Amino acid sequence: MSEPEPLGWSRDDLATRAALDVPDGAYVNLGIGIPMLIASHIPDDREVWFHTENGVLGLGGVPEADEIDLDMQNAGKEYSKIVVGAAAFDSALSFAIVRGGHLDIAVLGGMQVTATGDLANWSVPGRTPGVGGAMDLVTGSKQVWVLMEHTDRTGTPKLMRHCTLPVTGTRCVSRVYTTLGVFQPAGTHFECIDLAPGVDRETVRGLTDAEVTFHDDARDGH
Amino acid sequence: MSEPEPLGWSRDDLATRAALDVPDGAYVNLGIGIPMLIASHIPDDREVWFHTENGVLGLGGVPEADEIDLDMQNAGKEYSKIVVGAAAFDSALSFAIVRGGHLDIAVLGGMQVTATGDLANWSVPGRTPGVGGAMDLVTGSKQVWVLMEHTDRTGTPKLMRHCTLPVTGTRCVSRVYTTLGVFQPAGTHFECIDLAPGVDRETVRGLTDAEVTFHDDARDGH
Amino acid sequence: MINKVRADALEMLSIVPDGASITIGGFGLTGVPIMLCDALCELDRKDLHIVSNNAGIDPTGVGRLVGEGRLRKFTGSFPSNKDFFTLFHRGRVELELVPQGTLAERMRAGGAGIPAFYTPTSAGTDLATGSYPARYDGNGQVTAWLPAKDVRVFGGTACVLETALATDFALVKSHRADRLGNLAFRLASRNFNVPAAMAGRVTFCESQSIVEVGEIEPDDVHLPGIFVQHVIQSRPGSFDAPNRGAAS
Amino acid sequence: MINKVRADALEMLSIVPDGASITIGGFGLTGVPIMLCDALCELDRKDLHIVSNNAGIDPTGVGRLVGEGRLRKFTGSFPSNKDFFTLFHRGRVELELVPQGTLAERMRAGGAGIPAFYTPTSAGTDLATGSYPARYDGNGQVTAWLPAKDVRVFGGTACVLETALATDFALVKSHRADRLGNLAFRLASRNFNVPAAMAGRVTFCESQSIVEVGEIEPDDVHLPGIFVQHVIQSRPGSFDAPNRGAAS
Repeated sequence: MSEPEPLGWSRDDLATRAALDVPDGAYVNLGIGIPMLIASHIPDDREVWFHTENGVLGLGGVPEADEIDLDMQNAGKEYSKIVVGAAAFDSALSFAIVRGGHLDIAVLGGMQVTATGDLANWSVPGRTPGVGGAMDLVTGSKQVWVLMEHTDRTGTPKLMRHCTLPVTGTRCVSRVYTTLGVFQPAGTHFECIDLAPGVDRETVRGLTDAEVTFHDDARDGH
Repeated sequence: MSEPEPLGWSRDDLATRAALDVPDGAYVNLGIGIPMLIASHIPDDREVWFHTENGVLGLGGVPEADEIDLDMQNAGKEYSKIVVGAAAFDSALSFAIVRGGHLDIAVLGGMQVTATGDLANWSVPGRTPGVGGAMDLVTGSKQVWVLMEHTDRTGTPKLMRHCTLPVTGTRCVSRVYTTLGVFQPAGTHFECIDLAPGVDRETVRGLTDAEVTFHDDARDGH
Repeated sequence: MINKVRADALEMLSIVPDGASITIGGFGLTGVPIMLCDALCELDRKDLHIVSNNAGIDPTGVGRLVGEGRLRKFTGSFPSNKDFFTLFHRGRVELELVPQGTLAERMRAGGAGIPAFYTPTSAGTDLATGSYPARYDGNGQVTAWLPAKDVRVFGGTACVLETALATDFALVKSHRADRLGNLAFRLASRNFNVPAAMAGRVTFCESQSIVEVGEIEPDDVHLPGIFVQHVIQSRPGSFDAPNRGAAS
Repeated sequence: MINKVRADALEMLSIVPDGASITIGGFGLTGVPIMLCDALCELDRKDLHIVSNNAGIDPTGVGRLVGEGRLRKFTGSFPSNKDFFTLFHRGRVELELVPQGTLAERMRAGGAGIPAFYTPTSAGTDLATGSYPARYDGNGQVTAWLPAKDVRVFGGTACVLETALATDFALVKSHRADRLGNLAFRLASRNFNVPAAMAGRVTFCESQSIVEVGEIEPDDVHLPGIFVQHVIQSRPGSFDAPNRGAAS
């Protein structure tokens, strides 16, 4: 029995789609996982600055083996390059930036998001504990975007009426990019503003726990 | 009618006497006025580091005209030199040093000190308002020394049972150097541990509002 | 492309309205953004709430704003200039007197998303017990006092609750700046410029020099550009007067 | 003369007793004082309360302390290593899980004489409402929860009260240090080392190099020596392993 062709956007498509919405001049923090893929998909004509919570503004790409600097890792503990004009600082100032509202966008992975903008992404019962900077990022950033699969591995919806997992923050998410489309928490429901190619509205409704409305731009199966 | 010869130590004597008590390796903040004179009287065999609340650790002496650096003033707004090994920092970190208990000694001027260690030195009715860093310094420093005339210009005592002027801090003064001697607030009274040359115990008692006891080292009129 | 460098101080500061709250860096005369203060005067801005350690000593910088009567309120630790004293006692300006360390920490908190903190500084003094004048009427009578501060004991020490100072704007001065707003300072002129720049929702920096991106090494940036929205070259007269400080 | 440079790590750290609270700098594997952590292990210190962002990933640094069962309590944001998970769920170690920004701010507050502060971070979450396990018994049952935090609303936003972390000792790692304890760091290895060094009542620093006084320019000192009591040369193996991070 072969796996069915995955529905909607791939992880890379998802990052490409989200990257389109990052404006020129934005200060952005990218969470570990799919969000980090955004960095390599920013359109060439835009200057975007990436913040890493371990203390650098001006994160660059992945270094070649001979470019590795042992003093330069990203928040995912991977060796990383910096760009010209980068600034280094300590963790207290790094989170002054985060909590103080100076980041334009924080992009995080998610386990559950509600129509009121609550996010759960830090704790699963029985898993190794860890919270990292997620609670600070969702509190302080001007916009919080979540990038995630539309459902979990068992097909259970992740766009929820209520979180069943412990929340990272409440009323904090401004936009959700899933493998099926782009969604804005609208209080009582999610508004879908874009659909992935080949995805129709009925499929989205069936895989979403919360109510969904569709903006005119979210055209069936384009 | 000529002024009578001032009793006890001169301002410079007072600074010299206090400087003797500053241990090797100490981190010290010197207030504006008489306390600042201490810097030039530290014995040669001691390394003492001076902190200035406007953001430098490693304050040096007064520059010659051709040595003036416009970016380097002390807390008294006078141009100042720095020593080799000095560090510059912002005002928030400067007061993290002060309030966080990292300074060994803060030396301040005083208007009134009580036997319980309360200090009044920031506010006189009808004078231009200003508090500066005095309240932070008396709160955070491991030791607070006060250098001052034994009485005010009218001969009114400044070592008091109770402050009549607004306090800068309570139970904060560890030692008082006046023109007449060296005093330690002992709760119910001051203990005099040294007398200025030519000063006797009776004179001190007469010019002090609080009770005074005398340590054996405080010998009459030596 | 991000380019925060501006050419004209008056045009740059024209977005500051009457009545704005403005944090200003500097201590005494080191690191004071004198050109930006002058521009506010030339723009005839009034009713300002100025947050700054000093109210200026001679009529430059914050001192000029005070002397020209452009303040409705001053928050700071050392407003000891004669113009301010006169205006304060005539009921023309409100004073929020704050210990210097508390002032720096409140500015930093404003930029760091910390709405309030406890500190032992000033506990038990007139500045914390509601016993210090904040405003006089025209006849020298006190009409408002500084509020009494919440007190809580930590580890046996009484501490007062202090709230963040986040202002509409900040004016600061740096030694070097680049088009990204990265700032570097020299010696004692760093002082309040870092917490002030953090506190402003929109921060303007006049810089002794504007350098290419990358000239300030990553480890030498004293304040990253994310805290700074506008940068302008300081005019020579505002930083090289040799005996300016001595005269005050 | 002040000379904070020490020759022998074991002798230097022998003043740290069993049961001590110790803040440790570093993030992942950058800036971790691995040599000092090793020395604590070689000194066989136990029952430690370790405050650090990570609990270590592979068995070096904080990870070695964890793996050898030397902790009675861990305070940090990301204790995600298997050894820790096992020990925690078997009731062998207490966990105080703290959001990363709150952790950095609590360390800084500990060194800055700020006993407590309010932050919006974690308000309304399990970490603030007393709903997260702090300790298990040997059978996997929760025997203690993180305390519910005081909540106060500022500007319409619910905030929680967080207390300072001031510890008996701190272990940090710098790129350059001098005999006065002045420290300079490189890039992302600065991270928690600055707030950690502030938080310790006695702070030990291992440095990649020890330089002459004056080699670190005044404006380039990232942490002034007043926060540091002991400095020691880091051993080569503890900072130049090329693929150490990639293996974890």
